[in-house]
Amino acid sequence: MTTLEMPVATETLTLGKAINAGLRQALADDDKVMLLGEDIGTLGGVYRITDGLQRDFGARRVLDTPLAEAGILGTAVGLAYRGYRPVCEIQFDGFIYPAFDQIVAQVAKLHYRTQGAVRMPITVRVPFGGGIGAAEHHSESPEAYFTHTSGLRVVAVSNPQDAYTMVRQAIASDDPVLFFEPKRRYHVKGEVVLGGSLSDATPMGSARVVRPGTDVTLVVHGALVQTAVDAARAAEADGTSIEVIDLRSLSPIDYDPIVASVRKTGRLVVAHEAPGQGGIGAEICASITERCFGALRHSPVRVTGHDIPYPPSKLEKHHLPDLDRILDGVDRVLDRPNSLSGGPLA
Amino acid sequence: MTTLEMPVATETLTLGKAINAGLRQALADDDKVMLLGEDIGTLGGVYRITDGLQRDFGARRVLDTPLAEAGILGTAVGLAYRGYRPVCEIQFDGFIYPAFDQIVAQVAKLHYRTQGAVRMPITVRVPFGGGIGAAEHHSESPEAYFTHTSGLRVVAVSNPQDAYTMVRQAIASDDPVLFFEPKRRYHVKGEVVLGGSLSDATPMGSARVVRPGTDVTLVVHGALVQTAVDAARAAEADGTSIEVIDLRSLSPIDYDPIVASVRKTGRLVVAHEAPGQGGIGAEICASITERCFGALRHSPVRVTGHDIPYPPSKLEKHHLPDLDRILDGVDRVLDRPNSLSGGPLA
Amino acid sequence: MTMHDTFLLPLTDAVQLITPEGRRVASPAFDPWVADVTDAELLQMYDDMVIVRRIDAEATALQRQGQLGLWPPLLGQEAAQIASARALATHDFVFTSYREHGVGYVRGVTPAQVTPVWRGVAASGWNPYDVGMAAPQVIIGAQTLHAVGYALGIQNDGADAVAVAYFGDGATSEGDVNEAMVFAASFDAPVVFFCQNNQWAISEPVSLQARRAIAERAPGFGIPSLRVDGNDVLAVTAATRIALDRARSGGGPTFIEAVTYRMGPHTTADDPTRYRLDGELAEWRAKDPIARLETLLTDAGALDDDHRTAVKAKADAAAAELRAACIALRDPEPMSMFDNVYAEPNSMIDREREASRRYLAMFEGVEA
Amino acid sequence: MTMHDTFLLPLTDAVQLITPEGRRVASPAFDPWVADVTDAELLQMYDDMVIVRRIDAEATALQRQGQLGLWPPLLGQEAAQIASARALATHDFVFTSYREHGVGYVRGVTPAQVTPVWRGVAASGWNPYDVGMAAPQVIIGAQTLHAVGYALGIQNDGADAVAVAYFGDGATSEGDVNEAMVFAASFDAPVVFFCQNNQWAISEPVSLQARRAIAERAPGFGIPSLRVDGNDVLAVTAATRIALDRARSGGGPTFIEAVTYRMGPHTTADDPTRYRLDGELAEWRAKDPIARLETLLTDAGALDDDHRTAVKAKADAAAAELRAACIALRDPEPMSMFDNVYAEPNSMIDREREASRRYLAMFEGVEA
Ligand SMILES: Cc1ncc(C[n+]2csc(CCOP(=O)(O)OP(=O)(O)O)c2C)c(N)n1
Ligand SMILES: Cc1ncc(C[n+]2csc(CCOP(=O)(O)OP(=O)(O)O)c2C)c(N)n1
Ligand SMILES: [Mg+2]
Ligand SMILES: [Mg+2]
Repeated sequence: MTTLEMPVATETLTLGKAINAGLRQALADDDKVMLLGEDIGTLGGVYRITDGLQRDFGARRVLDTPLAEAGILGTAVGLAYRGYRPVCEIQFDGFIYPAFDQIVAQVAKLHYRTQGAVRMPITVRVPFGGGIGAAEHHSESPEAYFTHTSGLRVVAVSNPQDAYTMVRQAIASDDPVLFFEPKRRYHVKGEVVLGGSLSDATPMGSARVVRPGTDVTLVVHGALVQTAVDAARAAEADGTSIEVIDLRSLSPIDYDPIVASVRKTGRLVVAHEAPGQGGIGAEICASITERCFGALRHSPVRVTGHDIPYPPSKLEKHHLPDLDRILDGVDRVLDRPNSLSGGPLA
Repeated sequence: MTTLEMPVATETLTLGKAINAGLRQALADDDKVMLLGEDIGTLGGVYRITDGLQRDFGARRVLDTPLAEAGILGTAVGLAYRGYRPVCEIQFDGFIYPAFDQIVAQVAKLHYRTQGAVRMPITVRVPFGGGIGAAEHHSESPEAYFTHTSGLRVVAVSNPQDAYTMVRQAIASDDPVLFFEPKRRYHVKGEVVLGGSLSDATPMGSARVVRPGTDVTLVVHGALVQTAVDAARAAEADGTSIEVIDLRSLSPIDYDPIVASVRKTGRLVVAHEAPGQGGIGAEICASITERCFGALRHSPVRVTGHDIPYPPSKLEKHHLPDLDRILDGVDRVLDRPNSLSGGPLA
Repeated sequence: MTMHDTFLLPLTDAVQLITPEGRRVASPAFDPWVADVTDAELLQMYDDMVIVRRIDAEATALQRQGQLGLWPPLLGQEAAQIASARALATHDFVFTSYREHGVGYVRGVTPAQVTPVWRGVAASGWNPYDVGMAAPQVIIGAQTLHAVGYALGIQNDGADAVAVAYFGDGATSEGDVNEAMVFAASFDAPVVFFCQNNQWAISEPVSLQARRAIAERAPGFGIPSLRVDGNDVLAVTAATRIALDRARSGGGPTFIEAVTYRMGPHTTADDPTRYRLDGELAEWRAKDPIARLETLLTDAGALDDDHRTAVKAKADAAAAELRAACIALRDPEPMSMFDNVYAEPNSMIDREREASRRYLAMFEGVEA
Repeated sequence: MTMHDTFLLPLTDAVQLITPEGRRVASPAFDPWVADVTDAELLQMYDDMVIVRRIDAEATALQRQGQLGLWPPLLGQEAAQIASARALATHDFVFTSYREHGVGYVRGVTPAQVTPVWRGVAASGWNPYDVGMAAPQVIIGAQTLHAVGYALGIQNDGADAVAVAYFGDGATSEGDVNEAMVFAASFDAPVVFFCQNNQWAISEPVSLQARRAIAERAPGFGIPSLRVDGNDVLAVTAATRIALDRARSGGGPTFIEAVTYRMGPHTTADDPTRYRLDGELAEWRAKDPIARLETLLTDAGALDDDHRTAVKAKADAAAAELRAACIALRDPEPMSMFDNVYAEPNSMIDREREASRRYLAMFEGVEA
């Protein structure tokens, strides 16, 4: 990790360009940083997130790899053994599974296996989530597979500034980090403070209250952060005050701000795109119930993707939590008329 | 699925032998049933679960495969396309990850992908769990990865009778089934009614109250069922009445008996060997809180493996929930003095 | 030195029976396998290729017009697909990736069945059992194992069918494809590995995936391989027939590398100008699979302007059918998303379905 | 016909420089690579093999006595391991599976560092950086990719080190091993693939994994391969030196198949009588790697009874050291299970640790 004082500048960047800037900074800061992936070199990635990086840092540091995800991750493990900080790009969420064994049985465990002798500062960048009208396997939200895997850190970014800062933090971390990028928000712009020392930045592991509120706590990550903020705005018009928390870190989860919020609101809604069963919403609801049972005025509510394979894209609007479904969840947690008011489900 | 009237007989069998008998029955019932795996033929499997089956049904139906788990599952997909009912053995829990992509992106999705045209009646047998003093990767509990995967069914057996019946049911099911076998209980004996028609048997998807009780509901599966029963017996001596529920099916989860129990007890403890974060305990606690919020007198409590890679075997007794840790969980849910009485954790 | 770094047969050029200029050249090894191919059959392949190329162009246009979400063009790979698929029997079974529109066309996939996937209304446009062709596979290489498993089933059934796996040059790097070769060899499975080496895996050249000709990989697994000019319908026919014959006669798997070129983008989302080499496209245009067959047949007096006009009309009709069918596709009913997750009743899905029904009912003002 | 089903060099027997009877035979290709090997160096290998075999037997005994949970014996594979490891430089780095006790011994793993894993007190007995050898790998084949990645690192560093991957015949079926060959070839990585073909993967014969000699797989990936008698220290030395030399001089990866035999069970939990063929063990006993070197050295006057006695004493001492170290191993502290899950502070682990501390404190009667 670098301790240099970085020059600071502010630019308006898309989320995608912010990641590019973060990768560029990381490559410049530490010559042990290497990028590996399919089509990340000449093409700059199918989303152009690595655009220009091979040109500027060379084909030894920004590697187009053969088309094999286990190969990418397994090679990264060997590079880490040698002292490198590999940053792997998985082209789409649904293509991470061939690398699953290398991630859960190797990357996650090697520091433990070697009693701390070998570090695995590997970052795995994964564009994730739906809403882009894509073909099968291009819209998944596999984050819960990794949050259930001890030894990994998992983060998801929601805005350009976090994207820039957190990708640098992930790369600088001595632990392996699954870095989830909300692909449908790659093009969204925001102000980004570039440069700066990582030690001054909000830690990668902390959640953030993005909109304060008093009636309901709404916990989200990735692309749904914006949807949640929109929902909170809409609810405000009805006189409902929603506190929106962006998880940012999915493992470990920063419970303090959630606990503080729920103690205040007594009501929790968690939304995510992945199927509900076994999703991170289950973990958060269970953990918050453990920690705040007495403060809860209603059972925590989950608003999630359905327990189905990701459907054909013309159906995704019905699968993904949107503003209306989130507000329906808010109505449920507030005991207002809602979709389930008709009586308990079977 | 066969509808023949089966001769019925009762024998005392180990759990392992009961699976063997179930596989034998399935092979006899339907010549589309095939067994695939590493070392399952001549050797009869490293746990001898398939002992004698290749001898009796031939090397075309009981196949020793090359050493490649993706290969086993991918081949099974093709066989299913052709109308077969493949039963794959994964030698140990920790070796399922190379097959993860074939399981979650193919096996789980093909029926959906083809709008029902192609069935995937694939059974994946996985000896799982710890407590046998084994080397790394031989003691894992990966079931939550699969319960989070829509399109799969997941079951775990705990006794010889269920092992026999449920392996037949899993094979007869037109859906893919992850079949988890509690390897540390392979040698435990019990009475098994052999034969009989599957339509008379308890459905594979249903949970079972294995010990009625009134004070606390304790939900477990696999090897921990016996531990839970032992804990309930011990608690009885203290005057605490624990209702033990064997989940049997982990996806879908049969919530009715759990809900009924919690409405009665107001207190839920879920125990499993897998790490807590994102484990099936989280799902059950969240779901039961959703369904029984008013009835809960304490937040549901989880007693699980720690959020660490499976430790060296000399430490596993500290990692796995045992009778004492389960009773400590019971004390927590009953607001009795317990390990966490000292004050909230950070 | 016992360095096994070279092969018996140096793989210089792929086997070619029709030159890019449209001349028939002799190949003592391959000629017997195509001796019976009539001009009428060649003309049939010509027609197929023209039609498929037209459909492909129409689909690209539909994507540009927002009617499809994505389209992976086969432009340039018509001969590899049409000739190989034409060599198959009806009861053979094919496992492809996403670009095999030509294979599908020959198998009987109708224009109307092609677009649902790419419009996003269904994950598969046809019933695999109706056409002997699996749903398209997006996970690179995964289908090769499926083909091997299907072939094991054929073997167990004592049937004389063959399973065929289509995949790309990039796919050969995936573990699955290599495991498929291990399994196929081990069990002498009646399977044909048909690799369309179209020179690129999105932006990655085949040289990144393989330091030798792709066809050189298989023999080390115990699988004989053939390397043919994939833009030459006759060479592809011969190779596929050889492979099918081996499979049907218990000879086990064969690997075919069809050397071809993707003349379009990887998909409509791709910009190949970012990675293609100068002159590359022009070089391969000169090897166009349709043009050379057209010359051959014209020179042989088997193809005249009347036929050309007729086939063009057919192609336009097929394109029109595709367009009409595509545009007529309605979005699926929301509740259909819960169908076929499981084959058997499932309490989790039932509950989800009921919750969604009630949720949607709120918007319809319908009593839940 | 362009059927690439045979190789330039028919792989009949593996290269042998010392016959099972202990005679030195000539090999024009290999001899130059071992011309400088002195009798003293051969004697060193002999000593190593005797000691490692003794340690192996002791560990098996310790397992039988309940002191180890499991042990995977290397019995029969001493030459393959000792000779290859002796050919390496200190700054090379080795990635092995679980059976490479001989490699570890040469790399400097002490007897005391061997047993922790198999007793279940630690997942790795040594610091990989101390000995240039990774933690043992249980997931079959996974380490081959690690070796390739490490080799890429070496390449980027401009170092002249080599990464070596040890794996078995069974491992060659796993996707990972094949992907490792793809990556190694693609990047000309300075890596040596060292496959000990010990004929079995638990109960599965090598013929189930590969229909050709294992060595024939690599050339198709663009990786030259060598097939040697793995029970012959000189042949293994020569092959390893050739491969290392290629790697160090920028020649890229090499694949070595060392043909050997596992004379013991797969692990102490295995019963090989269930699957071994009649006479197989006897046949391979006659090819014992230690016996043949003993004869060669004795005939050369380089090994006498005094040395035999001395080395036996050394071996017994090593075995005693192993035993003593093993038995002295204490169970780790319960709370140590939370150490090193993460390299950096982690709130989830902190909480778990604290909960466990309090839980354990209850039993100690200590105030939590
Ligand atoms: C497992 C997996 N990884 C990555 C991708 C993304 N991807 C889609 S097509 C493609 C290139 C495939 O190249 P090739 O196999 O040569 O087939 P072609 O597209 O040229 O027909 C890639 C990398 C994928 N679909 N699946
Ligand atoms: C991914 C994976 N699958 C299965 C196993 C179980 N297993 C352990 S050793 C072994 C056989 C390995 O054979 P080989 O590669 O020839 O090595 P050898 O044991 O003969 O040294 C198997 C199947 C495993 N450890 N890892
Ligand atoms: Mg290609
Ligand atoms: Mg072996």
